[in-house]
Amino acid sequence: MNYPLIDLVFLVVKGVYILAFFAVNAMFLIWLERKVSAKVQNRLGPMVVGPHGSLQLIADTVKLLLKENIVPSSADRFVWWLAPFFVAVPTIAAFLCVPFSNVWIVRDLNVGVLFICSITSVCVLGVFMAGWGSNNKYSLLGGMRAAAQIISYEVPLLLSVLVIIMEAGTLSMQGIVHAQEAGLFLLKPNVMVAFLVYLISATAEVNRVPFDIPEAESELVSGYHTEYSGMKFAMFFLAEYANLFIISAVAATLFLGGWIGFFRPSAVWFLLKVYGIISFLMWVRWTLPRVRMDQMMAFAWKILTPIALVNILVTGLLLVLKG
Amino acid sequence: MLSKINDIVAGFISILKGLAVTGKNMLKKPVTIQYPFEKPVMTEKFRGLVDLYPEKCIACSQCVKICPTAALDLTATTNPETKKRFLGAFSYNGELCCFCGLCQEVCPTAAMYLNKCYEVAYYKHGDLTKIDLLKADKYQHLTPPKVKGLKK
Amino acid sequence: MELQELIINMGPQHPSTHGVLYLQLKLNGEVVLDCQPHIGYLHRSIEKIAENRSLTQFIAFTDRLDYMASMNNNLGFCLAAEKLLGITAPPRAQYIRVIVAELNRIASHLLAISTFAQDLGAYATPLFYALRDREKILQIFDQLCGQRLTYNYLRVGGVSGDIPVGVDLLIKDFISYERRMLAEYQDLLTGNIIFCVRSKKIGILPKELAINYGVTGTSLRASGVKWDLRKDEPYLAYDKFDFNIPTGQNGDSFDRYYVRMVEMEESLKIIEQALGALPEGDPVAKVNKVFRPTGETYMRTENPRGELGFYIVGDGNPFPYRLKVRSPSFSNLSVISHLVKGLNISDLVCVLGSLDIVMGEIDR
Amino acid sequence: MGSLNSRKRLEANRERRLNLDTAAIIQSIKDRFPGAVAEQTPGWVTINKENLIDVARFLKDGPSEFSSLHCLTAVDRKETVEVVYHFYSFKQRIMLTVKVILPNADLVIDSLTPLWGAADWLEREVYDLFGVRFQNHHDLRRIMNPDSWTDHPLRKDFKMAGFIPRPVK
Repeated sequence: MNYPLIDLVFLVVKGVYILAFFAVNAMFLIWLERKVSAKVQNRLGPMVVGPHGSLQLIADTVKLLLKENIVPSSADRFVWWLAPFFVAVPTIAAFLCVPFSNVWIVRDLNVGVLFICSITSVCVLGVFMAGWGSNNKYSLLGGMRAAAQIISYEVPLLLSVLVIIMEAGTLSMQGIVHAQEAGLFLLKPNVMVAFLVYLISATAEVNRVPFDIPEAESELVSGYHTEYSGMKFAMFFLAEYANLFIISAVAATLFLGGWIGFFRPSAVWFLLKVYGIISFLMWVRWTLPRVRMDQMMAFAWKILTPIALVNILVTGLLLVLKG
Repeated sequence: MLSKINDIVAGFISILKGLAVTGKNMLKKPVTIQYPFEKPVMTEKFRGLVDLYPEKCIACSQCVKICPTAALDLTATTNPETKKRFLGAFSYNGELCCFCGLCQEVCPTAAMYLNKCYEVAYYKHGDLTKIDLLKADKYQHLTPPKVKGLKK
Repeated sequence: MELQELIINMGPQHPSTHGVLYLQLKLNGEVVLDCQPHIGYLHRSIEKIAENRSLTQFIAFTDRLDYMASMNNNLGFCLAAEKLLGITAPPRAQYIRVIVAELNRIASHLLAISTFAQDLGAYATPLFYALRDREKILQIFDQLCGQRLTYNYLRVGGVSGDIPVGVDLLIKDFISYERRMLAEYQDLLTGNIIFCVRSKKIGILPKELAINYGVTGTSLRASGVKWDLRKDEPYLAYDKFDFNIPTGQNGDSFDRYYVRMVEMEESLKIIEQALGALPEGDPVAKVNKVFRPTGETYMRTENPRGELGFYIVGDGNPFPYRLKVRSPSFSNLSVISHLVKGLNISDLVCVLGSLDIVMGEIDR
Repeated sequence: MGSLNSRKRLEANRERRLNLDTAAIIQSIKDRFPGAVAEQTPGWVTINKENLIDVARFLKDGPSEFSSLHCLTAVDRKETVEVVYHFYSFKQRIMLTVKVILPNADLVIDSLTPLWGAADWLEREVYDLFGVRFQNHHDLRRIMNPDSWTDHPLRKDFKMAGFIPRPVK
């Protein structure tokens, strides 16, 4: 059975659905972040537009869409213009391999984990382009910090993901979920350590507190997107939250069993797990101060990477012993 | 090596402690008020815009003398027969005013007072520079925009 | 490769320069090679204004110097004027002054530590907690004098009004509340590993340098000099209260933060004692309506940010002939270029936050 | 009330002791630099401007250890400008007020920046607001006003459009 046209139509429909989810989800996350921060700080957060400010994001999006797009006169226009796409497009692409339920996945690639990890790393290029193209010293510093940070945190991130791959024996996202149907990986101590390492390095990957060094409002004003306004800024903003969703989705799939739950539809379980992780990361964000650049690098290379390496060794030993 | 691990664990615990503090606060009730819908009650001594009971004023111009920013201006006329001073005009520049309350303090007949108006916003520069204190509706143009569902 | 310096203008509009401070930085990568502060963006020539105002009128202007601690500014000026005129405030006024000055010290320190945490990247949460607690102090002041920021409460010879009924209870409530909250801050910030590694051993201010540059207040005490005018040259009724002077050992940013933390607890102690021993009597001395200062005097008081000095020269007219404000932040900031050389740009923000400057006072 | 009286007595004692010590310090200046002290009052001491830097060095490094230059300012006396120094000794707990009188025609004085770092900004401020030039100051620029400014605002003869001094009542 081979109907290429129908396949194509299905792909397009799925693509549209992914795009819609990308935007709506990011808006929801922004609202959630505002509400969580308000709760932490004994405030109420947005309350005026819609019930409990739920329509605030629509108002904000309309505002950002209608805003004038200001281009700095001395910016490198081509690079500057291209940068938001380099940040947003890989993020959207990463949604391709996110298993929302046992059937809801655009393409279950057999190298799914690898695909997500590699395509999200392309974002760093966009961030650096934004920093360079803005021709602003603060932005440049932010871009350079981002490049260094994301590249160095990729190492412990992948090493911790490796543990799961070893346990599951597959790189496919669905395959990893299926492997957990017998019992969550997280119950094993070595996977717990890997989960911790993953969460920390994933936080650093998406530039969130305590690793929001590229943005670092109190130091670099706003880092690489200082000069962006209007829709271009919105793309950075949406991509940031979409990235947050991606890392949480990967965490949920790899460590918490993805869509496995007690009842159907299984997508509910997946989203519950993802938003649970996101809420926790938000809680962390509104609690902790920021670490310094060199301390963060030292943390990645001197603490996280050795832990992850030892963890892999232990996992391998355990697997061998188990036969 | 051991001390290093100890440091990491202690650092981890300290972060959990911080999370506990913010987590505890998440359960508390918010302390803010929803401003345009709810309005705070001003205290008894609150010093808002300068106001006047014209009937009490004896035009002694002590307030004009004490005003640190020269925000008040008063013209008095003297009745040539009774030698009594009358209030001619009393203007107040709210943009100069520093809300120090010295005029209220120095007034011998308690004619001058600072009212409870704190929503001092206006559309044109100059709306507050020449306030005639003798008029009753002098601060009408400062009333804030109406909002639906104002809670008292 | 040739080394190229990056010159960056930090401020006058920057999230963490605490107002309109402009720092011209010479960077090598992210390492600060040179830091040149430029001030004066908020210069209002308060000293010239003072030459055209009577002493009573000028009290309202002292509110605008260090707007985070208006009560302490009022106090410093009133004490200087009283010293010049030979007036002594009645005991009740002195106790009330102590209470309001210490309350304002807490309010100021709360803001200092929380903006410091904000500079270190703790997004707004400590700041909101501090504002929440500071709000309670502001409400007390609102009941006391009718304003929340520019109080104009103190007068030459006393205070403008007695403590209204019920406010003493509010203050007592606040003391017990704030003790609980301070413990919370200790958990949230002091113990936090990230907070510690960011601020410890950063921006070390040696004792000799601090004294040489006229650094005073918490920054001086953090460098290990046990010096507090409230203890060493007591004014008002400070010699009647039992309190400690916290000092730091290293003089780094963390010590400057921690000294403030402990000082708040000590201030609470002072308020508790002063409230318990509040004498009866008139809150204001019988003084002339018009003051005609003659001669000259120099009076300094311990502000939250350091020693605030007023040098008043009178020539028999109601207006002072010359008035000089020796503002603590001015001297404290002048040392910054020595502190930040060789540090990271993130550390520069940390040092600046720990010095706790208020531009209204620096530019005057 | 008794405690207040005793406190006043204490304060008076302290004041007396301070004056004594101040007098002793001024005497030591006189011994060390004959002719340096132009005038001496209970509150302050006036020093010839030629001797300032030497006297300051003596105050700082001498036995009295005035380690801190607490405040530096100036007073415009119309024909002359007084530069006022407040030195403080943490060791002896004494504040010494030193004045140097400069004629309007020659507003030049030695800088104390080699001795106290605090003098740096304070001298810049006095230069900006009074126009007193400090010799050997490494970086004598305006500090409050813009560099293009030509006037000195705290001088009594300062005139500016829109600035109306209040009449003395």
